Amino acid sequence: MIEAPFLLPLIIIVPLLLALGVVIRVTQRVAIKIAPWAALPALLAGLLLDDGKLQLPGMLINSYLLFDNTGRLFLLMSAMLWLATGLLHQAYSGALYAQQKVVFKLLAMAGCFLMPLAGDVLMFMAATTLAGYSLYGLLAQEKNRTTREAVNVMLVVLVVGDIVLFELLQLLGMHAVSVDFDAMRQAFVMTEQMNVQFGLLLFGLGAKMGLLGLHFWLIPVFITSHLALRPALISFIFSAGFIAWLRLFPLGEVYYPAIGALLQWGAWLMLGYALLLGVRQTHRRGVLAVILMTVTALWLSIVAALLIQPELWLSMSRSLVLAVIQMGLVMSALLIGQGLLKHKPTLKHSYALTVCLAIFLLAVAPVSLIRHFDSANSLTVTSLWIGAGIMMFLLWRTHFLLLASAEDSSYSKVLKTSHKGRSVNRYLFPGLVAVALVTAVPNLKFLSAITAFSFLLLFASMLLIAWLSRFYKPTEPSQLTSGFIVQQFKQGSSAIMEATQYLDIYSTRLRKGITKRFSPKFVLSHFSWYERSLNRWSVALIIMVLIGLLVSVQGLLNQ
Amino acid sequence: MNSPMIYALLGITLFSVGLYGLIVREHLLRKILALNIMGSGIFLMLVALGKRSAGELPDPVPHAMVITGIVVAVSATALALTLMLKLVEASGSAVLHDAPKDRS
Amino acid sequence: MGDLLTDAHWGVLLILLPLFGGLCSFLWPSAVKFIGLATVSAVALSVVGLGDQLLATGVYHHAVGGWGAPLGIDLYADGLSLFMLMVTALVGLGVSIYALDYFDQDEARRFWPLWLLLLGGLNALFLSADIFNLYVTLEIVGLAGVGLASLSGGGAALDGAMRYLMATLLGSLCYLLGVALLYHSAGTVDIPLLAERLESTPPVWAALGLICAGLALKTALFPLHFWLPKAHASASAPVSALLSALVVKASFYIFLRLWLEIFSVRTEGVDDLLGALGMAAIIWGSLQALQQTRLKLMIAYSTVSQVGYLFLVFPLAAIGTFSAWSAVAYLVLSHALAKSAMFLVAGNLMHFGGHDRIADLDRAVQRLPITVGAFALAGVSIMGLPPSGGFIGKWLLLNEALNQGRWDLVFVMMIGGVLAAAYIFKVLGFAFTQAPVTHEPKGVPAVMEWSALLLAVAAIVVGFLASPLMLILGIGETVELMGAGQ
Amino acid sequence: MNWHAWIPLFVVVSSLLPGLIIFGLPEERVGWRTLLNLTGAVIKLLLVSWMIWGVYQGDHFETRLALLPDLDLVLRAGPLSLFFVALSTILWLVTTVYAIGYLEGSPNRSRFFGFFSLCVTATVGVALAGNLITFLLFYELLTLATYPLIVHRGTDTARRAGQTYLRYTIFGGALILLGTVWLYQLTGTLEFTPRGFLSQIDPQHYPALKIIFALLIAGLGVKAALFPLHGWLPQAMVAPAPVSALLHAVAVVKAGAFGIVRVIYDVFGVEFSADLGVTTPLAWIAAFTIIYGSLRALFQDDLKRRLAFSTVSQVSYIALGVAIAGPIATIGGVVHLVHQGLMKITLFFCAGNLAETLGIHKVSEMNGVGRRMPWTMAAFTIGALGMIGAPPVAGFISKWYLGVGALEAGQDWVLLVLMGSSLLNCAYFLPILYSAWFKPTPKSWPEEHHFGRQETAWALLLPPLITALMALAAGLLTGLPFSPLEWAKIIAEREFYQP
Repeated sequence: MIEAPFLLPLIIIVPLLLALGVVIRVTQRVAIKIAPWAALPALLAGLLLDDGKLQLPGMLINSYLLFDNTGRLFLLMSAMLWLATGLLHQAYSGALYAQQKVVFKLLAMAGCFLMPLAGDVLMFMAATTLAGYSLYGLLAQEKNRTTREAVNVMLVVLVVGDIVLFELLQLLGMHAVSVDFDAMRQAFVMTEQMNVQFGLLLFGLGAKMGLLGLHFWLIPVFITSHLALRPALISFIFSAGFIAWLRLFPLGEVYYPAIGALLQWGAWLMLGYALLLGVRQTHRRGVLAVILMTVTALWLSIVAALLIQPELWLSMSRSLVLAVIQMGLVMSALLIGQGLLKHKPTLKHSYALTVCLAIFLLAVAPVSLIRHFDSANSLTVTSLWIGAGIMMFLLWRTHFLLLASAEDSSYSKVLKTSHKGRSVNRYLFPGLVAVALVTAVPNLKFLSAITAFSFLLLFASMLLIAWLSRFYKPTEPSQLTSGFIVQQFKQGSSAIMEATQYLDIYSTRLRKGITKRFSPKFVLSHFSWYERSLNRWSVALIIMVLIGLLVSVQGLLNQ
Repeated sequence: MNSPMIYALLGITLFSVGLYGLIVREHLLRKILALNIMGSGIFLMLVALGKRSAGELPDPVPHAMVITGIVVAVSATALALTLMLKLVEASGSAVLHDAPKDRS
Repeated sequence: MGDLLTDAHWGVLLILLPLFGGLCSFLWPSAVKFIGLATVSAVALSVVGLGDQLLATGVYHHAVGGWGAPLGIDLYADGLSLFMLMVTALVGLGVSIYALDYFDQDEARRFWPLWLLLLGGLNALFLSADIFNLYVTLEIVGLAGVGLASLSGGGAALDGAMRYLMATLLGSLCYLLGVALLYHSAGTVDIPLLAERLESTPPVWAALGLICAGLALKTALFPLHFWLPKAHASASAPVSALLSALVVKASFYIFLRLWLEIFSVRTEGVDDLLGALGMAAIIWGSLQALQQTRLKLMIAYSTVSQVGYLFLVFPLAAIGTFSAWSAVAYLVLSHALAKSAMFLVAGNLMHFGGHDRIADLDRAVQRLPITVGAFALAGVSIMGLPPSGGFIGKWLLLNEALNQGRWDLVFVMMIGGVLAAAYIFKVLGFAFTQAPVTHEPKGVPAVMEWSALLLAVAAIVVGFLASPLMLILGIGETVELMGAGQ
Repeated sequence: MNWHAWIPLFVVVSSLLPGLIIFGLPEERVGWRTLLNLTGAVIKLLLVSWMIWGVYQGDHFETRLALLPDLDLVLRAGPLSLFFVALSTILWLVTTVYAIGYLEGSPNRSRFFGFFSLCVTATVGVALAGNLITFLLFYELLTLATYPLIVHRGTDTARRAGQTYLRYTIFGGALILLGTVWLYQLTGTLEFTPRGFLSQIDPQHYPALKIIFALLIAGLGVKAALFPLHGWLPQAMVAPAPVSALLHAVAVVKAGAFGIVRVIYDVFGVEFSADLGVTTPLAWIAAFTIIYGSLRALFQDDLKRRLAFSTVSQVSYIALGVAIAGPIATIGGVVHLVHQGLMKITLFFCAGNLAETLGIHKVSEMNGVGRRMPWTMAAFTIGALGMIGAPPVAGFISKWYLGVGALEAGQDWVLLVLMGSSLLNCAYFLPILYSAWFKPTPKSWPEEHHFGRQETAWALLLPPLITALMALAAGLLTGLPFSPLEWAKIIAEREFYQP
């Protein structure tokens, strides 16, 4: 491992420089060619660089780059996912607005790499905003209307989430001695309105991770986003969501059973809702969005457990991060797997095998965490089992539906086969699953015999139920809940617009009325009659005599 | 009521008669006449006041003032008359038009 | 040479020079412009001479012809009269330069003699020490003013001049009657002697009433302002500048002089009456000015409003504080400069466009930048915005009013400033915009534009010369009487 | 060293002299006019940086001219005044370049640049004023100098806009004059002293002081576009783009806000005005203006009117920051003086570019403009993100300090106001970005001018980019010694909260 913290900024500067290169006409062609490999420095740094901390003197408010264990893992994940995005993008993106897409892609990449490295809160916020807005730029390029509508809803949710997070940071900032993460954590620990601040955190981060109330943008975006963008999406969601939880929220130091219990029941509610939604999903990637919601639900139940027993955190922190990385990799693999199959129909059998391995790895991640929990928080253990079960059931179900109706066109959209599929893309899907397997190994080592056996039992039963349920095919189109909410959102906002529009017109008419009535001309026209009378010779002289008398009378008065 | 006081009072009445004439009369010539009457009223009063010092010789200062006053009054009247003639020539009537024409 | 300068009789020179100049210009009409300008600049120099003589030896006192006070005519110059002489010289110089190019040959032949007579009358008025002499000089100024007003010969001009003549004569006659009554009760016409001998008897009150009414009519205070707008608006530009800036101030000077010396102690009621009339004048004048569609009428009504400011000092000066009087002096100076500049600008615009309708000031700012610039600077002083002399006057007056808790005066001054801004910027607004019907302009000689700008800049620069001017105002005991030592 | 006595005066004169000379220049003397403008700007920049360095070391710069026997004009360079002078000088240089490009070939340019330099002189004078009378003098000069720029176009709408502008500002000026005279009566001095000179006034004057405070703030509020007095700003948008850029986003509006800071800190003293109870109503008014401005901006289809209402709401941040009598909130308010200036001038430059190159005035016409003019729209995006408070750009720092300062001063409701206004900012800026970048470009632009290969003339393109980079740098590199934030901290500790 090389001890060189000063190389850290390079990870972010390279993509930014490339983005600049793409914008400037002279170096455009070269920059676009290099763009897919822009994630390499991050990958190398993640593998080779030692842990370290780099103080950035001028930047923001005494900010610094932090490279610790969680940062390394998330950086590696993001690097791999962005590498995949780069390769896929070069192969399959259309010619339209190519230059603008590459710029947004590079900016989003820089943002996603900065998130794990950010040492202080403001740098992290800057990274999330940069990544969020550029990702929005990428997604908004899509041609069809539903994506653009969903992406607009996503932007609104992201922006509101950011603002809520900003307010939370300000609430913490008052107590915190400085702006970096551990000072913020101390502030979080010693604050008195814990529930307010936890609520804000939940809302802020939930907006990105698809919390129950804020999940409606997830499904349409997952379904309609372009093949190349899906790994980037997962990278953004996982790093913006989970890093903030790990860095900002003092998982090990807060004992708050009241919120823990409430959160536990919330997680259960989400799992149930996810199951219901997953079953009704017709599109494969819609199901994966629901899988993401399940992962979030599991995360919340783990956090609930930690709130009840903070001391668990020390033992399980490392394996928790590994499990999250593993789930992220598997989900992105599944997301792009189907797309790749479409371009290379010949790989049908190897695809089936890797899908089976992927589903196994995805489900085993939560199960491998059970060993950390004892009987005290049984609710969390059961929720982990149920979560794994739901994931397996939904994935198998989609797989079987896919196989059953390989020929039915309405079921799986056939992408037009692109022209220059690079050979290396073929290995992306199995490669990602292999990396996920590597991350799973440290957790699987400690898997006790009973849990392993009960897991295999669960695996087989879910396989069976899924195979049985393939006869129930939902009829009307999939986006039941999300479409409805997007509609409501649009109608609601347009209604508000009209109401305030009317208010605006009415106030301007009112103001014009007032100014007309009291305008100077209107008032002054009365005076001209007096002026004419004053100009008459006789009137003036009489007034003059009056003044003379008045003055002389004064003399008499104050005699 | 010695005689100077009577003359002074007569002067003041002449002054007020002139003032009344100035206010009421429209025609310019009458206004100029009224001004002259007022002037002579003041001069009469000044002369009457001259008999105030003890000895039989009257006080010279009011007389000096009256002479200057007469000179001023004559020149003023001359200017007024020529101006009136010019005005009649220009606007056809020797009356100050109270209703200002150019009230646009 | 030094002492020749200090003890020469500048006062006498100040009166003789213009009269002599007037006669010469009357006799030699061909060289009238040269004689006129030479005389006016000589008068300006002699005012400077008188100034440093006063600074050196204090009050200037000269018995004309050696006769003493009761009979002879005395010349008397203190800080206040020097200040007024300075104002007259400054404005006179500016207007004379303007008039060089404004009048063609035969009009100039008639303008200069009358103007020099007027200048002589004014100088005599500011130097005279007894009230009858004030009457005589007031009459000269009045008649010369009427002559000048009727110079342009149009129907309107004659009507305005006639109205002006009637008002002036009536005012002087009332003043003369007042003088007669004062003489009757005090036996003298000399102002210092009068100050000791007067006590409040019925004839004195009658005299006070008559003098106040007469002078109010001549200064065109609010209810008696009927003659001013038409007379000043219909006269030619330099003449209306002189009438507005100087002649109106002359009668106010007499008011001030009598008030300081003779009447100041006895009458509080009158002060408040004059203050009330002043306030009414400010509001009424501004409102009327706002309504005018012709530029010269608007400026004339603005004079009516600004005269109101001058009368605000009477209620404040009851206890004779120096800052109130210096405020009035300042207002007189800055108003004279600004108003004359405005009338000269109006003259330029008339010459340029053939009309002075405000609505049709078609892009004047771009084609006559110096003239509109002069109007803007003069406007700043009229409105009393900071960099100008008007502001200093307004600041001192406001200070005095607040000091004595006179909230009504403060309020009226504020409204006056805002209304003044309203009508001045109305004109500036139209000067910038493109009028619907454009007309072909006539070129305006540079001298006329630059003289207007000179006067306007003077109105601004005066704002920065507060301390030296206050020093001048402090000469002579009249101001000590006002507690100048404060 | 008497040199220090004359530098403030030289700074003011360095833009007055070129202005007066330019008035005299005939129309076609473009070279001379540009030379005069730029040399004036550069000289002023050098003098200001010398003074900044001097004040940093603790030197003392003051010019005193006698005005009245016991009242004189004072130009003093303290940290706060230099802060505002530096902002207006830099932006004057940039806007001059922009104006030269923008007014290419249009009539009356000598007159325009003459009054332009006069305005900057007045702004610098307002900044350097050492006592209330000098402040009032330059404040009124600013009104007089900006009026001709508003009516520069010569159309009737311009005249009417000028009329409303004057109606407000003259009324404001009268109020300040009344307040100043009354204060002078009560205290006998008008000098700006760091912690205010009113604390030892005997209590029976307190009601009078309250009224004076109301008068002064109302007068200043006109230019700072506080709620009831903001009507003139949207209507003044009829002026050409450089005017609305420098004046209505930076000079005039900031003079009002700067005045409020001066009155609260150097006349009344923040503790005294806090326990006098006058700052809370000001905070309420500022908060209401923030929300009201943003709400009105939401429905303006005309781009410049929308930016104008956004200015109305953004300037009230400064008033809010100052009205919350806490040290950190002050830093937030004062630093927003510069940040808002940089961001808003970028937005106005871009609006000017769009109007000049493509003839776009309405937001609805801005579909796909990002492709036709990528660099301009990039600058616009940076400015807009800054306005919203998105972290890398400068806006979020002032919002951060305002929020934390408000909490520390115990005024929690301010946080809600900030949150609400950030939401509203997003609501009226993001649709513009969305339609500019992601909607398809229309077939033809209203009146398109081509400038060879690059999207618009260099003189129009460089200024917005420079100011956008400055806004980004002010946000990103706030740690550097001479950054706006550090200087605001120096102001807070030196001028407002001395031990």
